[in-house]
Amino acid sequence: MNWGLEIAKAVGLAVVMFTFLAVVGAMFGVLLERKIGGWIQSRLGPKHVGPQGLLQTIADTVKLLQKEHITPRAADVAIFNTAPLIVAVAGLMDWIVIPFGPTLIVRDLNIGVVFFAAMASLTVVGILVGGFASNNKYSLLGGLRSASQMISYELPLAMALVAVAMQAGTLSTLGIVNAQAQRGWFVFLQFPAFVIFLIAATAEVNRVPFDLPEAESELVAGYFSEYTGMRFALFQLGEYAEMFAMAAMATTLFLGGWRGPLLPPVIWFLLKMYLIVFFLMWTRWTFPRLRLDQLLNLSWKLLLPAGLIWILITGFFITFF
Amino acid sequence: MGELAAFIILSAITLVSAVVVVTSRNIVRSALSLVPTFFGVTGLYILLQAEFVAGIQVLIYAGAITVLILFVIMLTEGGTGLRVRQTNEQVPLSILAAAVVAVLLIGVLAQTPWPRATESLPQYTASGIGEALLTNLVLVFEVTSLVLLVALMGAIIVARRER
Amino acid sequence: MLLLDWLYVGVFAVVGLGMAALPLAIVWALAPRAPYPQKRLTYESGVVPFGQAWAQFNVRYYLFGLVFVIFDVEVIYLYPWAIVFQRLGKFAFVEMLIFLVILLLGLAYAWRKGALEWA
Amino acid sequence: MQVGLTHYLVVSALLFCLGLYAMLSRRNAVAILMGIELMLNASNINLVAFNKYVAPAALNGQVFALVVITLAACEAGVGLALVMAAYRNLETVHVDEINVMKW
Repeated sequence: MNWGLEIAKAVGLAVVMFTFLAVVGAMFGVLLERKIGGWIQSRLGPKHVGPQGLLQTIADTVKLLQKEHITPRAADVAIFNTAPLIVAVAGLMDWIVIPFGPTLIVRDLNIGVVFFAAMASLTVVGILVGGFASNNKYSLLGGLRSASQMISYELPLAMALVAVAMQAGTLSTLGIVNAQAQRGWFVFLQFPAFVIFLIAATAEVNRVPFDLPEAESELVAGYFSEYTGMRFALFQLGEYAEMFAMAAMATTLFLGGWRGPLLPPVIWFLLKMYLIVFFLMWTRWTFPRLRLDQLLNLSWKLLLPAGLIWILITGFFITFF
Repeated sequence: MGELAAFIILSAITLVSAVVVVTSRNIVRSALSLVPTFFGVTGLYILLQAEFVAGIQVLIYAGAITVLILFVIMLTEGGTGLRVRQTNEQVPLSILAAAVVAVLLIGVLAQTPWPRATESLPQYTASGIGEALLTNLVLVFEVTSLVLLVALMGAIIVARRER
Repeated sequence: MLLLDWLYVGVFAVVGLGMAALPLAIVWALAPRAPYPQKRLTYESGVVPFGQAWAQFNVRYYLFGLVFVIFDVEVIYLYPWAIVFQRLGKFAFVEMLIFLVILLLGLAYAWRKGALEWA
Repeated sequence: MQVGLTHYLVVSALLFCLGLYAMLSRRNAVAILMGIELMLNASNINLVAFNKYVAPAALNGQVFALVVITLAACEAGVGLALVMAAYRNLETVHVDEINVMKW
């Protein structure tokens, strides 16, 4: 076991994976969102920069790279700077367990699903601390509200993951995809878990209709109202990376991962992932924003009991049939 | 060789961030440096081939308990950001006490001849934990759910304003 | 094998931190720094900020955090049960049924006692 | 030089003493709770280390570590509920100021 070689391979793979994510996830994702938003509202998305506005996000990134970082006077500078790092790294770490193809997975952790849930729960710490460190009433409240929303939706997410792990009999994502090969896609077998997973995933990444904490009409800009320039972009990078990770996880758990008749595995995986990303973006422009108490009631009083009961039903069917 | 290097790095991360937790003036900074402590301990669990316990440690400790501690800090006087004296007057005494306990513990640990087991632990223990929990440790399993129920009810009664 | 898996996790964390800090370093190098006091005032939609940032919120945030911790801890026992119960047969399912019923009681109690109410 | 059992026991002893120091010397109740969390983590390291080096046949050490994590979460929940109640009634979180029994 040559540790040096393994570390070099790991570093190379990490750099490749993160540039792919930063480019496809953040840059292309933002552009896709604005284009789809435009199309849904029958207006054109960004058109001016580059052909069909393709270079729009690159222009934004260059602009961000030389914008000044304003640190509020009474802010706690050390924590103020680490919060976006936590959110960005947590968003990027989900991708270790996601299988793009039969061999195209960074590492097939034996507890892949638990690792994915753990990384998703780390973002809350970054958001809370970011909101507190900027020492601004609005970002403090926004941080608290956003954190209470995200923790409320972590439970239904965990219930959906448990239901899929029960059906597949393993926690590793590769194992789940192979299990779906024999038993058929889990979207049919586990449809309630799929619905719960999608709703919880939308809420976990703070997207409409669950993006109240940073709603313009509510609290200035929620937890990142004091963040300017590239630090704000890091928060966005973390959230977009996590949105794509949720979509990729939904594909792995429910839509049979890379399995598909004709096309090569990776193409199938990306197709299904972008289908779910399109669904997430589609809901953004069509659903009204939920009030915070409706949003929390939906999670605690509907999704969590439904998730628990669905686990019991799945257990009942698997043991007795 | 690699394992020794990993052990040294991980225990260094754990102990250094634990020192920051213990001695930091700013309560939020000490709460935030709990997270690298828990990551260091997670790494130690991986070296001890306890992968599921490591995953749960990150999920529960770094994800849930730290969030709860940060919530309470923000809801109580931590939010005021006042520079309040964080340590009481027994600091030298408590340093002495902690040092004495440390010396005693390490002295005892180094001497006792721990029985060495011959067979080795399986690589992946998640399913092993499940079987152990559900077959011969069933009582532990059911009593823990009662403990969770009682803790939930007690904490709600204590924290809620008497309406 | 296990150490190798998590070696990748460690390296990904370190490289991720480095790649996330890279743009911050570029901005630190490139961007202008002209912090005069007015610019560094905390932003309160144009109004000059008064008072400290701390505002007394009531205890509902803590109650949501508490109920979350209790149910997140319950997930510890769901994962191992989920991957093993097919082999263990009926009594494993009955055990988990008792476990989940007790915890649904906890959720009902929190619901009844208003711990989940936002108002 | 292989990483033996005593390495882990020494690290967990040091972590335990750091937690003990925090409990003895901090005024803020939340900081004391953090000290308790450090001590519980130290005991978890011992449990898992014994499970690998001394009794690897049955996974009792790791299951017990999970139970300790559960109880640590319950303890943190109830302890912080007490802190919230103390803060609401006595307007302070510092333990040396909470010395007035209700008369």
